[in-house]
Amino acid sequence: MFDKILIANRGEIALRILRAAKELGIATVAVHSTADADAMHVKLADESVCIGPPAARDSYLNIPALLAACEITGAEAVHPGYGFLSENARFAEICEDHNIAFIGPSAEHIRLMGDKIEAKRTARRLGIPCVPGSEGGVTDDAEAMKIARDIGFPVLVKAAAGGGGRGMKVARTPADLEHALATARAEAKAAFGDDAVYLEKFLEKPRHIEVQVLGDGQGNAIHLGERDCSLQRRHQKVWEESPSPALNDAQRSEIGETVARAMRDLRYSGAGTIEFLYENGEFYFIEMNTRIQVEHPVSEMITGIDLVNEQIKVAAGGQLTLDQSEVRFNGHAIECRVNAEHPATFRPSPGRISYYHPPGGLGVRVDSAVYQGYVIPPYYDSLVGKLIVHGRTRTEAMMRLRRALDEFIVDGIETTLPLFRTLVRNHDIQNGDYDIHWLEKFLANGGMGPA
Amino acid sequence: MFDKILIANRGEIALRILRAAKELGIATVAVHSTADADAMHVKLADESVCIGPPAARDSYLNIPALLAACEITGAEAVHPGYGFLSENARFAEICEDHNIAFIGPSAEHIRLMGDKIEAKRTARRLGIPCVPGSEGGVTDDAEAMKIARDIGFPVLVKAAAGGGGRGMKVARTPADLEHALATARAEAKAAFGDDAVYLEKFLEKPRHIEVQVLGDGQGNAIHLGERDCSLQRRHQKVWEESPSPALNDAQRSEIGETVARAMRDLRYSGAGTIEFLYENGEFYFIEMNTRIQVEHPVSEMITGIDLVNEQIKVAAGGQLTLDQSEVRFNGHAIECRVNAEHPATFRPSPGRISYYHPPGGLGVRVDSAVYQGYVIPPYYDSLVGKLIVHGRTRTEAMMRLRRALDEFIVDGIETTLPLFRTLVRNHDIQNGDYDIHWLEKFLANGGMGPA
Amino acid sequence: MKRSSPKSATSAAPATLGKTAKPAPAPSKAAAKPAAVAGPAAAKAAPAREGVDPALVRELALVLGETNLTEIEVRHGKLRIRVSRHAAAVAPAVVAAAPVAVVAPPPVAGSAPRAVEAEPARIADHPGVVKSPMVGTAYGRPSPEAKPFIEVGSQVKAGDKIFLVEAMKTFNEIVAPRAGTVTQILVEDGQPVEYDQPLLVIE
Amino acid sequence: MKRSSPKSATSAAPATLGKTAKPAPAPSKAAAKPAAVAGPAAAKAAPAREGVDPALVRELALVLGETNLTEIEVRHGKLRIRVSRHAAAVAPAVVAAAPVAVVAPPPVAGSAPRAVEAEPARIADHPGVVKSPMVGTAYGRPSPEAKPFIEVGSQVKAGDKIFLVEAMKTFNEIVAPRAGTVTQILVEDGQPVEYDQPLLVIE
Repeated sequence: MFDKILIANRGEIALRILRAAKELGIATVAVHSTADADAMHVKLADESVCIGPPAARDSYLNIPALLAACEITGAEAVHPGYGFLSENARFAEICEDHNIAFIGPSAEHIRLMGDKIEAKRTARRLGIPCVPGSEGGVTDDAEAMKIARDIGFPVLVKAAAGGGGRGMKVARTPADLEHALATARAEAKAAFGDDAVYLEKFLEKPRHIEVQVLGDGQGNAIHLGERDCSLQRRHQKVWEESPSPALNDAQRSEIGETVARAMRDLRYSGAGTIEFLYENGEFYFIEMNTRIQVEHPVSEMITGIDLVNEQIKVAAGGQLTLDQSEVRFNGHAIECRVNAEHPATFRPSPGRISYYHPPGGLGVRVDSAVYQGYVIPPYYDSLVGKLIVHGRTRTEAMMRLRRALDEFIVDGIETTLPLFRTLVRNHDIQNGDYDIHWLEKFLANGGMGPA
Repeated sequence: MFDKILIANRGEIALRILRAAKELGIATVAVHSTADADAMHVKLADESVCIGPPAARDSYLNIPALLAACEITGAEAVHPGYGFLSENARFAEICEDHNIAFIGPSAEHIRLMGDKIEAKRTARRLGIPCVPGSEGGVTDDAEAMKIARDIGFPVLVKAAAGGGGRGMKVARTPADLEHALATARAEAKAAFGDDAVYLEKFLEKPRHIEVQVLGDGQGNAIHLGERDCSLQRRHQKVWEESPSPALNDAQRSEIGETVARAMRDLRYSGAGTIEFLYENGEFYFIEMNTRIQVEHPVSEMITGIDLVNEQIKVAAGGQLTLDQSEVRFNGHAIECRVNAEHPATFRPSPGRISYYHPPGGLGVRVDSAVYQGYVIPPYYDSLVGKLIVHGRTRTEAMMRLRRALDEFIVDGIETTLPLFRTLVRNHDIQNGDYDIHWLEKFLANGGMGPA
Repeated sequence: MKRSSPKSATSAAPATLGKTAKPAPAPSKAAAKPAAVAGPAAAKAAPAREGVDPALVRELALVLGETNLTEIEVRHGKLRIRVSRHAAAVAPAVVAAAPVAVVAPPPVAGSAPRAVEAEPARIADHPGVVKSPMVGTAYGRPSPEAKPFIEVGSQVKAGDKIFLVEAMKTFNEIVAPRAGTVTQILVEDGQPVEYDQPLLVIE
Repeated sequence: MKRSSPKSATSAAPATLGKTAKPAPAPSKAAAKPAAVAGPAAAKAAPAREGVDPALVRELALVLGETNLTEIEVRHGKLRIRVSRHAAAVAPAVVAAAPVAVVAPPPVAGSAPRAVEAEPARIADHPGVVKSPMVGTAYGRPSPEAKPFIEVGSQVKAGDKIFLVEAMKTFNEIVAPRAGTVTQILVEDGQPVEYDQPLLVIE
């Protein structure tokens, strides 16, 4: 096992990693920009090193500074957290070159999954379900109709050279296809000078469902069930829960086992997440994140498995200590990401926290690196903390979330706590009846007052 | 189910009850003395009623005021918490007379277990193991020897009329018995004018192990395993954990089933605790507490069962929703009672909390009613809060406790946090090698510096 | 006594906490107060303004604030300026006295409810106030048809019946603790009262 | 940079928190600011403020904070300045000013470390300080046998080599940003340094 770990991150995930290290008896080195000298993880770490000015590119993304910090402190391993360098294959390689363990998967796997096309190809090869579509550009209308019928309507017609939504048309029925093809081609031609298009299944109201996996790089891998992260705003997850209100046990073990088997085949090492869109009982692979995720506590709460602890043990060469049959799913967990933002306009609200009182009691977990008097700097993300609740049933978890939200006080800045107090009382949310468009629509319709 | 509950208590347990009620969608009435107007549970309750001056006998023990508070608020049930009126059979009866549900066992059971002699007799009748001894006064030495041999040495010779340690002698071997009898008789005669003595098994280094039970008064009862509360100072529990480091699974289910069966026979209703001394594989009944206990979260953490929630449901006439086979024991939990006391002298330290920051993260629960700026009044107990940790193993729980204790900040008053920081690093504690005398000896030997 | 009318759904608790907690943060209050300016020169008439520079006073006041001093006195020759700001009245009171102060939500939360809440607090400290010695329902007359025991303006002697507080079907007489004139009646007939709740004022 | 020597067992964290959190925050930070002290004569030009220099008042306020005094009075000739800060008023100051202040453990926790920690903070704001532009190990000489680049008292020109900072086997030259006299050297040969750590002072 490592004697000393350097935490190459900030905020709540830096504290999360610090806690896991301390619980393993491992010494910790915090690194920080000049703007983060007063951060909680800096205060609690055994050692700290200032690595640069506030701008992330000069501090948290500054590879030479991080390696120098390892060198002067004697840290044997680096935990990259999420964001920053966590999915930078080059960084993982450089660490390896310097005999510093990178707590995450191999550079090869990071690179593989970081490339959208390679990732999809790999997923398909490993038996992970993907969005069906044409295997490339289509120019012939008859062929397009054949493919569309195979995929099943509605289909999306996309400019092969495209991006940014231009040259994208939905054909809901066979009758719509000809027109959609013509329009998409014309737009594609105008925008990109190339009228090749490809076809893909169009999902109307998908949910975002992802599966947490854990591998040891030695051929063992397990899944920790799914998380439903459909409540999003501008592709940012806002609320995550497990199990998904949309899945039953059979679906859970089927997709879970599919993914775990793929990770065994890949000899994947560490924590990872396979993200899917889910509609009408089918899963469609989006991407794989080769790191710990913000919403990992949700899976920890229902399985009792400490994911960061496992990441560290696996990175140190350990084998997984449990197999799939030992993973038990208990109850229901929900996470709310409390941001320093106005709850209706989402305008960031950095500044000084004049009063802070987190909720407590049974089934309530708060992962936060703030404290009363802490100043949220304007340079980084706006996450104040994560409130995670666990209950024996979804109803119990919802009621617990409600009371915990009502106890939570963060003064001096705006936070999204009021948004969650509204959501937890909303009927659709109570019924688990939401998709990836729900929250945007709710907000656009004035769910939180004038937007 | 009740629509409105009055919480006839203060401090962390009042908040605990409030949380359980809120999670059941039940409205809450907080009552408080004039000294507790700023208490957390008062701030969070739907309604509050000041019931008297600071002295508990005029407020929290003031039955007419409590009933009047029910009357003016329309509360249908009273939760008495622990302490105060929680084991007052008369109060339970008066509530019943006024058609207010008392959230606890029947007055009859409270009375039965409140009487030491009756309690022991009932325990014996129900098959709960008791301390073996003579069934009354013994005057004949030969008979005494016969009884002592049956009990097994060492035995304790006690004045039948006695109390306060006078007329108590230990006979470690048969050879000691004659002298012990003579001395105890002489002392008993001198002190109480009656030289009758009785004999009882003497326990040298027992542990305090208690079993949590839950019954519905309809013949169903389950146990939630044991708690080891051996770390005590002046008969006050300081640290509680479950499972006990001293028991194995077979012992756990045997004593648990014995006790649960007894509660079924008794048709016991609500939460209760059967307390034992434990030595050399044997359990000896001490008493039964017919209420929720301070250390109940330890059992909640390893079973996932919300005890206060169950108390309320049972009091409202519900049946237990699970049977013994559905009670699963997961991992290990430890609770530290953080008091507003000097960590070495235990001098109470009421006053204003100038800074408060509880620990967070995975497996950490804080049950506390304090907040930054709160003034701990000098009139009541000195409990600041309870830190409860859960881990997959005792080692994980201990490491988690260590890091959580190191994150916990309570400034402005003295607390016993430093005591726990010392205990969690102590080898005996780490090995689970302690009995009910351990802490007193540790402190007497300067474990926390000059006492 | 606190009573939540219809259970207010969204963000119930913080509002509740806020209500009790409200007082505005100390520093801003203190800052708002004009600094006390003293100086012999100040008293002089217009011509004597000579040598006294309000801008300097202002600057010293700023320095006072920035440095968190309570007093600055400067003299130079005939010039003497002393500026002081005692937060005592506002700031420390909030910090030291009221535990709830620190739970205060952002000032935004409104000052109206604060004023409302502050009122009873002040009445409770009125020397002539008579408080309820028990929890129950207060009645101002012996029976629904009868005349009230007292009205504003009534003269009472010590021992005069002034209220009934009913609890558990028992009517408890509240008598005047001293003679005087009833200047305020603070509870309505049939209103629930808690311990120590002000009932009326006799002056 | 913070370094915990041997992992201090008992109550490690709070001590740690304390250590970082300790500095009497606002004052020490402020203290670092060059006080721009001007003599009594400096202000002569403006007759109204003759001899009264707010910058001097500010500096005295800082001294007051650093020394934990409640009042300082200085006189020089016709000039007299008195500054005072009373405990009561300090509280809100702490609440308002420095975020870390509130994390500070009770004063008991020791004032020695505070002084120690406060020192670099002040040096960091010294106008003549040269800071490390990177993390690494600082060397004061080109090789172990060589003479140091500079010593206290050395005269340097802008561009003169003054330090090497080694990171990942690469030696990076630190050059003097301006000409002057080296008045303080703040790191030892071979000492690890973090970004922005003061290396020396050139005046």
